[in-house]
Amino acid sequence: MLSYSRRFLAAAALAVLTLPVAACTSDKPAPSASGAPAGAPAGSAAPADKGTGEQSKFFVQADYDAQMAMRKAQPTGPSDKPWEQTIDPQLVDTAEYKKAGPYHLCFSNAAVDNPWRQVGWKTMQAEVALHKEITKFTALDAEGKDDKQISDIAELTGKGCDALIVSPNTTATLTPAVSGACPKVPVIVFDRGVQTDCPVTFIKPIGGYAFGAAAAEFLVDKVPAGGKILALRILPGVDVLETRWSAAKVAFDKSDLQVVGVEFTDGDAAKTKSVVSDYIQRYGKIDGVWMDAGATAVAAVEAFEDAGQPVPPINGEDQQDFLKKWSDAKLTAIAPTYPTYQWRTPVIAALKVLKGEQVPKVWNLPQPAITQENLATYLKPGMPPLHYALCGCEDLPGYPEKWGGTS
Amino acid sequence: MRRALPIFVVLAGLLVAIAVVNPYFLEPPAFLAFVKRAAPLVILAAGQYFVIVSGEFDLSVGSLVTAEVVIAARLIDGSAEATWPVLALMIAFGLIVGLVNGVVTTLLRVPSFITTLGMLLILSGAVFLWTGGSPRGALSEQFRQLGRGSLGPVPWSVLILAVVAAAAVWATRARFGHTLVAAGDNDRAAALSGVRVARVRTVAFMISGLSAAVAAILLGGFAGVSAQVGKGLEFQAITAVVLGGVALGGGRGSVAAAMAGAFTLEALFTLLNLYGISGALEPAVQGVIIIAAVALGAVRFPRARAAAAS
Amino acid sequence: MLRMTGIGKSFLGVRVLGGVDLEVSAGEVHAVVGENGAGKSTLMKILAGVHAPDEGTIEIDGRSVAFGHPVEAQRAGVAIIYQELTLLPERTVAENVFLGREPVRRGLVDRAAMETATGELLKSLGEESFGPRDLVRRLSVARQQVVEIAKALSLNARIVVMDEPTAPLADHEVELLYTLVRRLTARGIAVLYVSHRLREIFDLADRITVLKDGARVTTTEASSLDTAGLVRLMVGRELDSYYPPRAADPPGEVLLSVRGGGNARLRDIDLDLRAGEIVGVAGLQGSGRTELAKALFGAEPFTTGEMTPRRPRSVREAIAAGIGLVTEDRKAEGLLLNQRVRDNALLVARATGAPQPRTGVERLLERVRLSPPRPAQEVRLLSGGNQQKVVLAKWMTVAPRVLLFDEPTRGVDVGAKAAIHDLMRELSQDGMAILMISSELPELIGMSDRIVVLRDGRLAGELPAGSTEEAVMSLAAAS
Amino acid sequence: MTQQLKLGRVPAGGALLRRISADRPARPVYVALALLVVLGWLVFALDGGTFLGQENIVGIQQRSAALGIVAVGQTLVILAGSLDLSVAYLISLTSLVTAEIMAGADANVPAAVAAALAVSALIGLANGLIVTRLRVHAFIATLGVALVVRGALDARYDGPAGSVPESFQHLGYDRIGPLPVSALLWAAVAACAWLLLSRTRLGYRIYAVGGDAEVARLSGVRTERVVVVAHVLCSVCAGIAGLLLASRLGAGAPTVGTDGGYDLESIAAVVLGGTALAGGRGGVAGTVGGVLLLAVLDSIFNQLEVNSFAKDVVRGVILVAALAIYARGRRTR
Repeated sequence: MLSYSRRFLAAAALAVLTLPVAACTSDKPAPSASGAPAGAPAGSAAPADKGTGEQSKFFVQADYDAQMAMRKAQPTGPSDKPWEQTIDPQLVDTAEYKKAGPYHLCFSNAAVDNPWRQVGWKTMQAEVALHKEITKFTALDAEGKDDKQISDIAELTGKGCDALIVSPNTTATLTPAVSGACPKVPVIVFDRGVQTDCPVTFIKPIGGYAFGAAAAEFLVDKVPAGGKILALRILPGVDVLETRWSAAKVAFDKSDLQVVGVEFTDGDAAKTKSVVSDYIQRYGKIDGVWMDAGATAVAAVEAFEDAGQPVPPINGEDQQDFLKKWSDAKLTAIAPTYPTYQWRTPVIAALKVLKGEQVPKVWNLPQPAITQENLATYLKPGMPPLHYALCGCEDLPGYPEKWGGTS
Repeated sequence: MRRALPIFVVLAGLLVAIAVVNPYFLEPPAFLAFVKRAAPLVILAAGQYFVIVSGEFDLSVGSLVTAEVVIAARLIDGSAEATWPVLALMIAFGLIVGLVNGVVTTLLRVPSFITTLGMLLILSGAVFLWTGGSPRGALSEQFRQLGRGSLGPVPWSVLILAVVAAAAVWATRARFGHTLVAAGDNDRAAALSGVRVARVRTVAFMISGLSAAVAAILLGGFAGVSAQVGKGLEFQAITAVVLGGVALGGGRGSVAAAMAGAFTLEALFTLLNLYGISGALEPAVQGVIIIAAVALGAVRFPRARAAAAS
Repeated sequence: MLRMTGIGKSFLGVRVLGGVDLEVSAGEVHAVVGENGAGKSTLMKILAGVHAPDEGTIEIDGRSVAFGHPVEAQRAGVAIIYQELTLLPERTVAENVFLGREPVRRGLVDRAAMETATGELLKSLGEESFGPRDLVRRLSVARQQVVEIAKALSLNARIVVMDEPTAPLADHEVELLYTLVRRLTARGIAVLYVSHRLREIFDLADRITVLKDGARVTTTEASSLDTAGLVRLMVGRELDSYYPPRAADPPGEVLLSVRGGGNARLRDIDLDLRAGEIVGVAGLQGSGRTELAKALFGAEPFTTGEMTPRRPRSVREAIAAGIGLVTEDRKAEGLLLNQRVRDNALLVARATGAPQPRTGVERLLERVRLSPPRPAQEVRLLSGGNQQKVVLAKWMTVAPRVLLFDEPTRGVDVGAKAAIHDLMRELSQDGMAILMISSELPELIGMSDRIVVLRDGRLAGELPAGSTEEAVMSLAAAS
Repeated sequence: MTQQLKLGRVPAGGALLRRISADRPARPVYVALALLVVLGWLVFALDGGTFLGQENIVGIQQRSAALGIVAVGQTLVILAGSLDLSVAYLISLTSLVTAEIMAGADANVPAAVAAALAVSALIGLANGLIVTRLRVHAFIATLGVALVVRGALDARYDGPAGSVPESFQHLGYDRIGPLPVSALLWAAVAACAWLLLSRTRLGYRIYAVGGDAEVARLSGVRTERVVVVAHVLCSVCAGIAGLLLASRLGAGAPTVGTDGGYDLESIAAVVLGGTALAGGRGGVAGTVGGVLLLAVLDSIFNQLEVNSFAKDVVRGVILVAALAIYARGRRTR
């Protein structure tokens, strides 16, 4: 009995091995001109033990330094339209892509499975609607599946798009698909990058290091020396989140604060609240909370309230529920952002490319942090609790109803 | 009861192990906090028990919890007056979802694994279609109190859990409980003895839906609106019930043991956390323990085929 | 040909068999009889390799064998045909016949060879109404049994064990089975025949081995025994009479009455059931006996005709009207095997919301003569006779006025059978109306106050108490 | 066939459902697939696309290959009366094993393929042994193994790792005319499974064990071994899917399996194809139809740019409706 099954396994294996030889057509492009793999991780010798653990293998010193510099740099472009601003641009010529309208834009979206992407996606659709010269906009949602996004990109390149916008689900795994699309259509990548420089432009806010550093520096500033810090992270292994933590680690290692715990919350509010409650119980008092994303910040704040303790300095993100809590409970807080207005930029960039205008090779968008001073401007009553304040969508048609708010 | 004993021993062992690391654990405030945290899962396990003992599965409770919280947030929208009507509506919605699961399973004869898998997809899709992708609105303070606040030193959720547990035990001892177990053991024999099999099974699904609604009230109250509040709860609830020695396939096990299974699972999470088992290894340890617990149960109580000589 | 010596076996410390000897020679039909728990099934399962004996030896043709698995017994030429058919309904006849031993050519199953061989086997058994490619679930029970026997033949079995083979068969099908058995013995195959039906044993067996309490009482020529003698050997005492005496009083008021009852399987049923009366139902398999019970009980309701009490459209309506049904297949339809005796006994009362018996379940269990009357015991652990008594208790909690029995003593040992018969008579004398379906004519004739005969879903006639088996058969089988 | 008609008491009128679903469990799904293709053609025509164009046909195949391979494996365990909820994590694991061992070098390809298949076979063995020897219900057993694999993934990997050489990516990207290699691989796996089920002893025994384990045992089938082998084969299929995905992605990814929802979706595809969840009835042909049905549906959704929430609703409704129709077809027999 076993021998038969083994025979079939062998047959299957043979099929696997021989088929590629017989293949005669390939949808996969020639090897991309230059793979731009992540630079070697800079070994950072941890000074004293601050409870922050090993530095992430995602940490790249050069990128870190670049982002730290960008935080201080002055963006160029209209200051009331941060999504059109850019920091330190190195412009590239796009004349080769110039063509007359009307245009058919295509978009391969990684997913719309969280509020950040929801807000961004609505913003992008509204941006598209602003431009009469875009007569057709085809978007495919990969539902968080790398494999589907690879197929989606392949499908879109065959649909006669004039430009292809890609928001990759993961960096490494989408690289072959994007480099496959580049020769056929101008590609614009945003949010996460890919490991090839074939896209015409790559749009991103300053980045994760800037986010993590902003929050950590705030805590270093506000929490008295020796204070106990609890760091809450969503998941390990997600590049954009790893960079946030690794920058925070650098800041904490240099400080005189003690990080008593680094916990993963899966982005689950109940789990966040439980973790924070456990720490309050165990240490009696926590002097500061650092978070790599704001989605569960309110739950963390509530854990202190429920324990009958004052809320220590904390960071969140630009979601309305946190901003409201901040304002109502008069927190000592900061909200670094990863602005959703970046979803407007790819459309603008695509049109620039198609009109032959220059665009930055890497389009760094400013990445403001919400502080006590400007909190009021970002607090928008009537918007849903999980709405992101930095959507840059207030001037778009359909606001606020389209984003779930009431005027 | 014989069959249910091991889980109580395991639970007691785990609680002692926690107390060794954290001596405060068995003092009232810390212990009540533990019970409060466990309450939603225990309630879900109680609901799931009724479905499993009747011979079915309910995979839809996780997405039902999410849907309930999202619906509540949108309808309440922070208004105190809306709280109580919306609470009533949530309960009704849970019952209706259970009713649909039950009717599709019993009258249309779709295996419940598939019925409730379909319901899982439908609920998670439909609720976000309705809210446009992510939760809207906000829960009111009154609503939040049920999951967050307490009556004197005792959290509301602990009180609610006590009521649910009492009701669940009562239901299994009542006629309904006996006929449900009968339907789970041998539905043809039950039907030929006058049991309305389709009806009791449907009621079991409705109880499961109701428990999901109550769990949603507690979870939403505890931690606020979230799009993933119910994620994975269906598997946890089924695991808890099975851990309690309730046989998948129906006909055997007690609701008290199922609830003890949920407490055990929660205690296990707490213990792993306390012993600093890294976040990464946690699922692995959990997986091994669940298999081991069920395997031990199976070894001790072999699924003897009808041994009667003929 | 087969010699089993000193076979012993214990389960969980309980000795089921001890020092049993059995010798079977080629071409003989050797009956193995005994009460439930006598160890017949265990002995057969040891022979078939399902259980390993704790002690003793098995020799086939003088060579000692030890079976660790049924397949080893098969290879040694032992085939067993179980009481519950062991076929896969979703597979074809050929696939079932060769299950576990499919012929293989160049690594693949040789379907053609398999189907040809199956076809030939069926032909040799005189079966032409179906072919090797038919799905088993489309065949009747009797035809499925033919498949089982074909399977045994395909194994080149030299010893065929038949465990209660006639239990699911109607009388004319029993004749078919007799023919099959004779064809087997004519080929020199030894048939080990396990049955509760003594008549079949005398019809078929050359020799009889009697087991009692896990030990062999005797092995003897069938011709040297009569029924009473055999029963005496089995139970170790002489039963005064097989059947309790009939009531002296004339039957009372009509408790159930049907006029022109019909549905998809029944037509023009006219029937009255009176208090204090046991009405027997005879008929061949497929004549609508079980369907009649299920129609009266609302499980497969009448769609036409008048009935008093009002024609039940569901089981619950029937129960509410005071009708109960002791089903044919008690494991599949009568009992909750994993539940306690108590929960089974209270099932109907709980399901219908009827008050639970004030006297308590224990009294009830004593009344049905459950031995020992332990309400906390799980039903699956009981013997067939005790299980049937639990089914009876289940109905007695709600005190029905009409109780329908479908094969009440199938697979029940002689002692329990008598107890059930006594109980039926007792209930009848207490004023209950009883309808009894049985394939066993002596039982039917012995118990019934009158017998209605069904044929092709209609009433073929009615016979008074004390009619002969021939009279019943001629009504049932007339064309 | 003639025999069957004679015996099968087919009621003269109606019973169309019965006739299409009675003895050929795969038939209804192909009827539905045909209807859906017509619908797709219409939708595309009205929406200005070409449904039967090469792009779309290739797209449908590419999108369904990985799920298809997993679903074929899932068919084997379901037919054997079991279930495998661990495939999603296993796919992630094998994609990583493949990519890490290959490390971008052609020379490592055979070793990597062998290792990935060995790892998956091992996991399948674990599943099978837990189900049979420890007598843990497959639902819990494979859920537990899934958690263990997840723990291993979480502990060892944080993000995509390894890399696959160009040569191996041919598997994921090349095609012969309109037939992608990945789809051919799927077809090959399905064909092997079909042959296994319909023409080998093992296949017959899988049906027997799933149909009635006790009957199979009494007929001399070593039921436990059959269940274990079915689990091993299912896991190997998941491993092959992991290879395919590694080739598509160019690297291994710890979330590729779970993101794809391959566990529940493969079960859905199997039952859509008419295989009974309880085992013993159905086959690979139905599963292939079920996977294609889901893929064509996806393609229509893509063309209409339906958002993912509406897709979930439609999928849920189709799943339940299909099973209700099957149940009805079986009942009116």
